[in-house]
Parts: sequence; C-alpha cells; structure tokens
Amino acid sequence: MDLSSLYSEIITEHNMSNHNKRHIEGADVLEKGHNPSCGDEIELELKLQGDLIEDAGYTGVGCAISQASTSIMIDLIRGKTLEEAKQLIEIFLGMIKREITDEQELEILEDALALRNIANMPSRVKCAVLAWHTLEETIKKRALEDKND
Amino acid sequence: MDLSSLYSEIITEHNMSNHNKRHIEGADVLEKGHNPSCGDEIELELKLQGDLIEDAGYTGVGCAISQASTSIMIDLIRGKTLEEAKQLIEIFLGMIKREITDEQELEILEDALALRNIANMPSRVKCAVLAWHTLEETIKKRALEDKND
Amino acid sequence: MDKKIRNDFPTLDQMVNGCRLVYLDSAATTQKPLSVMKEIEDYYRSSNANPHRGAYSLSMQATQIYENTRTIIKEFIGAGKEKEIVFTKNTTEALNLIAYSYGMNFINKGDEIVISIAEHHSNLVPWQQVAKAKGAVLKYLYLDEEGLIAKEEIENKITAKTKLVSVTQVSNVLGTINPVKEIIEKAHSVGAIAIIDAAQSIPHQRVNVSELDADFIVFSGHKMLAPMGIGVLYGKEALLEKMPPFLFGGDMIEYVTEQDTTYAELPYKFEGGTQNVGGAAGLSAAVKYLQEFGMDKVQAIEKDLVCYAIDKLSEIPHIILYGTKDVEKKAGVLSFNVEDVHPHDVATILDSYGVAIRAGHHCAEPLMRYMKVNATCRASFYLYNTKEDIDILAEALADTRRWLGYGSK
Amino acid sequence: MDKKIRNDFPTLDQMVNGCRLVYLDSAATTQKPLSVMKEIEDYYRSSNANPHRGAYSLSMQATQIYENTRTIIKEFIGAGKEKEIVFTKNTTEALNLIAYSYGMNFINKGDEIVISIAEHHSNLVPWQQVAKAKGAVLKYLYLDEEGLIAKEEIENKITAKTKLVSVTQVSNVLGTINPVKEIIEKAHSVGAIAIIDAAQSIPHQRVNVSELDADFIVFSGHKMLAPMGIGVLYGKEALLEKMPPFLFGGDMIEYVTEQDTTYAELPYKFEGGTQNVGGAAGLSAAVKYLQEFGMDKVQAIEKDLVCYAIDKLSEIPHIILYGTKDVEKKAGVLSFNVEDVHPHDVATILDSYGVAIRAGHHCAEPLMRYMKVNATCRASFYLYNTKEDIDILAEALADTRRWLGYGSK
Ligand SMILES: Cc1ncc(COP(=O)(O)O)c(C=O)c1O
Ligand SMILES: Cc1ncc(COP(=O)(O)O)c(C=O)c1O
Repeated sequence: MDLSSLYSEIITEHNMSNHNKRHIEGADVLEKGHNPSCGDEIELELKLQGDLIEDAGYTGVGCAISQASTSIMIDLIRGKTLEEAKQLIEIFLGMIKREITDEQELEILEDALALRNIANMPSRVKCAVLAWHTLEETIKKRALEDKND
Repeated sequence: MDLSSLYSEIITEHNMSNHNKRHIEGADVLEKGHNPSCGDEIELELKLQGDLIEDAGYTGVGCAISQASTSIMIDLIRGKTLEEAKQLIEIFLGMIKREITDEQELEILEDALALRNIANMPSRVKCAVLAWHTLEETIKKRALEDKND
Repeated sequence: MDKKIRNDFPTLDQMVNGCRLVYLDSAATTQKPLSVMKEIEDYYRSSNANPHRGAYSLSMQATQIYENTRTIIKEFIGAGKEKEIVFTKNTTEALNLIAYSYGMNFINKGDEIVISIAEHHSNLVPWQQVAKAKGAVLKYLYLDEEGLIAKEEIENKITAKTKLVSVTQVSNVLGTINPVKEIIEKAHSVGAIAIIDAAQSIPHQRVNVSELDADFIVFSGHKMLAPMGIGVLYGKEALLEKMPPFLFGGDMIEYVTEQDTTYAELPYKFEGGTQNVGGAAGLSAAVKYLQEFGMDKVQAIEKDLVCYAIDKLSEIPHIILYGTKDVEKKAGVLSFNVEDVHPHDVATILDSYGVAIRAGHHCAEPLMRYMKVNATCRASFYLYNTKEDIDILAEALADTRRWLGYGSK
Repeated sequence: MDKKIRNDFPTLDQMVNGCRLVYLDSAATTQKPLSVMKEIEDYYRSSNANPHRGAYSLSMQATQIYENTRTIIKEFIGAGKEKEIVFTKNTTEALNLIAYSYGMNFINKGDEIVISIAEHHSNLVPWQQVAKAKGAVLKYLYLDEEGLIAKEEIENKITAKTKLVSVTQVSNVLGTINPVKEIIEKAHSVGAIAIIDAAQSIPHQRVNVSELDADFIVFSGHKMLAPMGIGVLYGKEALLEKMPPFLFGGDMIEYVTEQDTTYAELPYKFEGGTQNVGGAAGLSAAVKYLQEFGMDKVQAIEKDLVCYAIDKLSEIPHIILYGTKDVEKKAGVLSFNVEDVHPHDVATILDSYGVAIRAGHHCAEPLMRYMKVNATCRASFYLYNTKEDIDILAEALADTRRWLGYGSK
C-alpha cells in the first residue's frame, strides 16, 4: 500500500478544511450514518428545493478517510438533483468495488476519484463509503415517502 | 498391553460362571453402583449378621472386567467382617493405583490379584473398581447410620 | 490408489500394539490430511492476528482467511448468503445456540417439539431443556424394524401443534439415512421450523441446504477432516434476524452503553469473543480436500466399504448386526455386537489387533433403550479406509469370543 | 538473547509493507512459539481421536493429553482440584457460562451486580443481560484520574445488596492493574461472589487463584501463546456443583432417557460436545513455554518495555498517553492518541512502517465514553518484544501527523 496515494493532498485537505462540517440552517433532511466497528459517526444535513440539493453539510467524528469522503461528496452533490446524486453514489460505490473501471465513466466523480485506491484496503473501505451509503439511505426513504404520499 | 494377562483364566472364568450373580434372600443391604461412561451397572446385595458378611451376590450388566471383578470381590468378602472388607477395598484400590506394590501386602487379595494389570489400561480401571467402590459406599453409609443411632 | 489417499493421512501410518492402525471411528472424529495440518501451521506462521479488530496487515489477512472460509462453507452446502453461516465450536454449541436463542424465545406452553429416537444427545438434551422451561411437549419419531423412520410416523407425529422439528440426517449409531426432505416438508406444512443435524451427513455426502429447504443445519469440522474447535450453524436469514444473540461479548455488538447494548448485524451477532481463525483455516483446507476428492467419490467408497463389511461380518458366527442392511438407506456406519461379549471387551480386544472401534451408547441412550441393548460396537468408515481394514476387523472379530473363554483359543 | 526468544516465534520474522513486522497487538492475541505449533501438529499426527469415548489406544492418548492439560492449568494457576478447571472456547464463552448458569439462576430481583467501567464487553454485556432478565441492578466501579479503582469506590459500591462482583485484573485498554484482592475480600465480606477476568493478567504475571480466593477466574489460551479456540474457566467446586450445566449434549450426561437427563460429575458437566483436544495440546505447550521462560521474567520484560515506551512516547509532540504512568500499577498495555489524527489513520500509517497496533474502542465502549474519547491507539507488549520495536514505533509515530498534512512532510 502506498501511503501517499491514500493520504493524497485532496484527502488531507478535505479532512483538515472544515468547510462542509457545519449545520445547515433550515435543513429538510437529517440522516445518521455509523460504522460501529470503527466508531465513525456522521450526521448528514440536506436542504432541498424540490428535488434539488440546495445545500448540504455534516457533523460527526471519524477517521480522515471518512471525513474527507463525506466532505468530497458534499461538494459534489451540492446543486445536483437527488436523481443525479443517486447516480453519483452508484458510480462511486462501483469504483470502490472495482466494478466500474472505465475512466470516462468515473470522471464525473471529480475529487472523489482520490478515493479510488481504497479498494486495496479492505479494512478502510467502510470508512470511504459511509457518507455515500448514508445519502443513499436518505434518497431511498424519500422515494418511499413520495410513493406513500 | 498383553491381552492374555488382561483376560486371564481367573477373569474369564469369573465372568462366565454366574455363581455370584444372584439375588440374596433376605438381603440387608442393596447398593447400586454405576459407571455412566461405560454403561456398567451393578446392584450389590449383602446379608449381614452384625458386622459379618454372611452372604453376598450381585445383579447387573457390564463388561467382563467389571463382572469378574465383582464376582471375585464377592468371593473374597463372603464370611469377612465389614472392617475386614474395608481393608481389602483399600488394598485393592491401592494396587490399582499402584500405590501398594508390596507382594506380601497384596497377597490377601487372592484372585483379585488377577486385576493387577488393569493399572496399565486407564480406560478400563473404572470397570475394575466399580464393585469395590460400591461396597465402600455401603460401608461408609452403615458407619454413618451407626453413628446416628 | 488407496495407498495414495493414505499418504495424505500420516496419522494412519502408525503401529498400535504391534499392529498397523486400522482406524474405524471416523464417526467420532476423523483423521486430518497433511494439507489441513499445513494450512493451520501456515496460518499461525504468517497470518495470525485477531480478526475484525485491526487496521494492520496481519489482522486483515486473518479476517480474510476467516471470511473466506465462510464463503467456502456457504458454497459447499449451497447456502444463499454468507450471513447465514455462523461459526461455532462444534455441533453441540450450534444446537444449543438454536435451543437457547430460538427455542427459549419462540416455543411456548403446549407447543410440540418433535425429534427422532435416534438423536445424538446433543440434539436431544437441549430440547428436553426447552420443553421443560417452556412447558412444551417433546415427542419422538420412532423407528421401524430396519431402524428407519416410516412415513406414517412422520405423518402422525408432526401435527398442527408442532413448532419445531429437529432430526439427524444420518444416525451416528445405525448409519441409517433419514428422509429429511419429507420431514422438512411436513414440518413446513404445519408451520414448524426444521433443524437438520448434519454432523454425520455433510462429511459423507452431497448436502444442499437450499434444495432441502432446512431452516437450520449444523455440523462439526472435526468430523470432516478439519481440526477440532470449529463447527457450523447455517440458519435462514429471516430466522437468524429475529433471534436474540447467544454469547454476549466482544465483536457481536453495535453499541454498548453502561446499561444497554445493540447488536451487530448477521452473522457477527452470533459470534461473540475471539473466533477460532486457525480452526477456520483448517476447515477451509478440509473442504478443499473434500471438493477435490469429490463428495460423490467419498460416498461411493463408503458404500462399497459398508457393503463389504456387512458381507464379511455376516459370515462370522455370533455377530449381531443392527439396522438395515440395505446400503441404499445406509451410510458408512455399522453397529454390531458379539454374543456374550460386552462391547467394551470387544473394543479392548480389537485394539490389541490395532483396530480402533467405538463401544458404548454412542451418546444415544434413548436409542439404545429403544433397541433393547445396553451398548453396541460401532465401526465407521471414511474415504481413507480400505477393504483390507475390514478384513483385519473381521479377522480380529472372529477371535474375540475365544479371548473370553468361549470356544477354544 | 532477545534474538534467541524471537527465534521461537517465526511469525515475527516477516516483512510487512517492506518493513520488518513489529507486532504490538498481543493484548488482542499473541503469536505462537514453534513448540506450540509442533505440539498441535504432533497431536494430529499421532494421537488424534475423540477423547473420553473410546476404549482404543488413540482415544486413550487423546484423553490423556486433554486431561493432562487440565492438570497443567490447575498447577499453573494454583487451583486445588482438576474438577475446578473447565475448558471453554475462550474467555467470552467462560463468562457467558457463568452468566447463564450462575447469574440466571442465583441472581434475583433487586440484587446488585458490580463491575468496573473498564470491563471488556465480554465481562459487561452478559451482566446487562442477567440484570435485565432478573430485575437486578448493574452498578459500575468508576476510575480515578490515573485510571485506577480507588479504595472508596470499592467500599461504597459493594454493599449488602451486592450478590456478584466481576472485574478484570488488568485493563485491556489502559493496562492498569486492579486491586482484585481487595475487591474479592470486600465482595466476600458482603456475601457476594467474585469473578476475575484474567484474560490480560494470567498471560503476563504470576496469578494464584487460591491466594486470591476468587470464586471464578476466566482466561483465553490465544492470549498466552496457545492456539485459538481454547479458554479456561476456573470455578470453586462448591459453586460449580450447584450450578446447572450450560451446553447440553454429548459427554456431559450421566443418564439420558426420553424425557429426563442426569448430568456427569465435574468438570464434565460443563464440557458438552467434542472438546478441542488439539487446542488443549497447544495450550499445554504454551504453559510449558511460559513456565520455562519464567513468569517473573515475562513480567520484568514487559515492565521494562512499558517504562521505555512511556519515556519514548512522552518525548514525541502531540501524543496523549492515557492512564497511570506509574509502572508499578501498570502492565504492558499502552493507550494513546495523536492529536488531530484519528486512531484508525494512525494504525494505517503505522502499518505502512510494519508496526501493528490496534485502534478503536477495544471492546470497551463504556470506558471510552467515560474517558471522553471516541477511540484510542493501543500498543501492547509480550515477552518477544524489544526496545527496538518501541524505537520503530516511536519513529513512525513522530511522522504520523505529517502524513495528514500537519506540519511539513
Ligand atoms: C480483559 C478481557 N476480557 C475478555 C476478553 C475476551 O477474550 P476472548 O475474545 O478471547 O473471548 C479480552 C480480549 O479480547 C480481554 O482483553
Ligand atoms: C449425529 C451427531 N450429532 C451431534 C454430534 C455432536 O457433535 P460434536 O461432539 O462435534 O458437538 C455428533 C457427534 O458426536 C453426532 O454424531
């Protein structure tokens, strides 16, 4: 394992910069995610306008990988629709599982590409995917609610 | 292990001859002994006159070693006092545990000497001592009863 | 060819009491091939660590070995998901886990539990406990003359009141193969769950849990070439999900506060404490050995041997064979007695010929009582046994009575 | 000399991520000496059989190996009788055995159970279960600043209502040595029983159960050079006698009828199912290794190492050490954090230097919460560790923050 490819500049900067680590005023969605085996815990906050993610932030504790991954994800989904976010999640998880390897398809992930090498570290995969699974959960719930409405 | 020293003539004859395998009319003492791991079960019957073992017999099932050992013991204690029987038990168990090795001291065991080699076969020791432990139990109980009288 | 198999099992290559060891007690525990011993040693030599707990390389390796064994087992028994495979220390623990966690929580007063009279104590005493604690009724499927569970018995005993049925697929005393598929179907038709004790079947024949549709299946590694100290509980996800944990402690929790705990997801919920990774490594090598050997071939060899043994032993005077002689209904386990000679004496005498058989009640006392015997001798076969082994057994058996003074020595 | 010890542990002689392996996670599980691996292999190669059940030579050998290990353990911990030694699969099973068999039967509504806040989940979650099931109260002994249990805490918390006290002798997080003798005395003075979790003490120091007068003592083989899958429960005869069995099945019975069972004598009553004889063989070799090495020397080496480590780590900026620095009150376990770096990242970074430490809650979440940390890093030492190991740890630690962008790399 190459440590510098794991703790790349993108990761360490997202980990240190707390620009997405904040409460979102008037958030419509709060979703907790946790990873009991590591103790990582995050709370995702989304402000929606219809299907559009107007703003997003998170609070919580965790390792650099989970914190950076959360922050990167938030940068990526801000301003996107839930549908677009869903697609990003799929591609991201596909990248981590090595099911998607096509460079062009992955391009859309932007900074999140920095987490690509995590696939080599089974013990840290859970950290990288925590935020993404949490968002996925939220989107699923909303879809269900919409159906029931 | 030498099979012929284990299944010596004394043992096989006691095993086949059922002269002690019988109920004792007017028995004063009935004591069950069992060896769950083997399934050996005997019931010892004693007819006493005071402290004297007037007659003894047994019923039950078990391997040749336990059956022969029981029969040999009964031959040995018939006509002896409980005190003498107690001493015989001690010497017999001492022989099996290899704590008593003095030939002269062991002589008193007569036919029971045939069980000497059982000490080499840990898995069969239990069979050889079953009847003796059962008798020991009886004598202990009687001593207790006498005290309480 | 036989020789080649035996080369894999160094334990068999030894002298006992001056004779070549003839090991005929594989139903109690099997010998281990070199590949299993090597896998255990390799694990301890290069990958040993506490799994699931470390973020360092060794611990990741240990985790991978452990989880990989789970996948191997899943595929070997045709289960659907890894999370349906729980490791235990043996069959006994697996059955107790079900009894404590399912039985004590989902069996109620007046419910009926049905087992067969041929159960091993491990699949019997736990159900007595559940029945007593919950006020349920423990009912038995009895056997016909051949030692088989008849259709009518299944039809009559498994009723609307039945909530749990637990039977062995192969009797460890008689070797009889029970109609478990029919029993499971009948259990399901009345809304009961069905547990299969596969301790004597999975090592010897192809078993597919999905085809059987069993709710739980249990077996022991040590009876299938693997080391002692590792066993398997297969359970359907929906059932395992609704059951509370059994052993509480490290690694089976989600969150612990001073007064409360939430539990990890399947299968970890049921795997409290440090698991036997060395045992899992050995188990994976054992399954690999069996797969490469071929389960069909294992079964064919055993059928061949039991056929031959029945013929051989039938020729010897004063030998009583128990159970069916129809080898289509029988695995490689043979119970017998020698007239006038107690099974323990038979075992001792055979041992002096180097032949290892088991004598006693085989942890199946109710079956013994039902068969009206105190104990039996049992010879059981595995892929490493040969006809020559049975010849030696037969020769020694022919001498047995003489040692005890019957006939001339 | 150090070199000579390390020769016994081939696992340590490997490269991880291009660096020499520095194994500092012995509190999770220890590496195994060659003599232990050899004993396991020897067992499977020449004596493997199901013990207690056979009247043939191999089975007698297996029985002897198994029972001999019991005697070795009895002597190692200074117990009075073989029948007070019960084999389990690990500490977790041993504690659950006590909780199910003693706790569920002898703890009543309103009774108090006292444990410390530093307990491993295995000595905590089972007591939550007992407290909930029986309506008892679970109370905690808290720690002072140094991480120690103060005298007043013992005096105040253990009262006339207390029926059961269970504490760890050495904390697996802080390495602090608890005043178990005082705790046991206090427990007995109020008529409570005292359980000692010795998983982190018996491998590292002389422990004499008779001197301590503990009612139960539990520990795991895998944390003391032995293979995984074997653990020990010591219990006083009078207590074990009055407790019902825990795992029901083969070998733990006296008589079984269709509806009733009577149980075998101690210790067999608690050893249902086929036991891990290979594990027992390995455990006996492990104890022999420790005895020949000398437990005093083990303790001296660890004290030396922990002293050195405290000094070394204190020199590194941004390192927070937890628990007392008084090595008289501390075993070879060191918890710490690197400011701004999550323990998991520390572990990953150290791993790239070949250094294996553990990061997380160490199965002691209530302690983490009490200490107001989410997780810690933990380095733990054993007889095979050296000062050089600690030098490498310290060097790697000094780099850690830079990898995450704090300071210049
Ligand atoms: C203090 C303490 N108690 C109990 C345990 C549980 O031991 P095991 O996982 O071997 O059951 C451990 C180790 O993990 C421990 O450190
Ligand atoms: C049919 C059957 N069930 C259960 C068991 C118990 O297995 P173990 O002793 O490995 O727990 C055995 C073997 O002893 C068996 O033959």
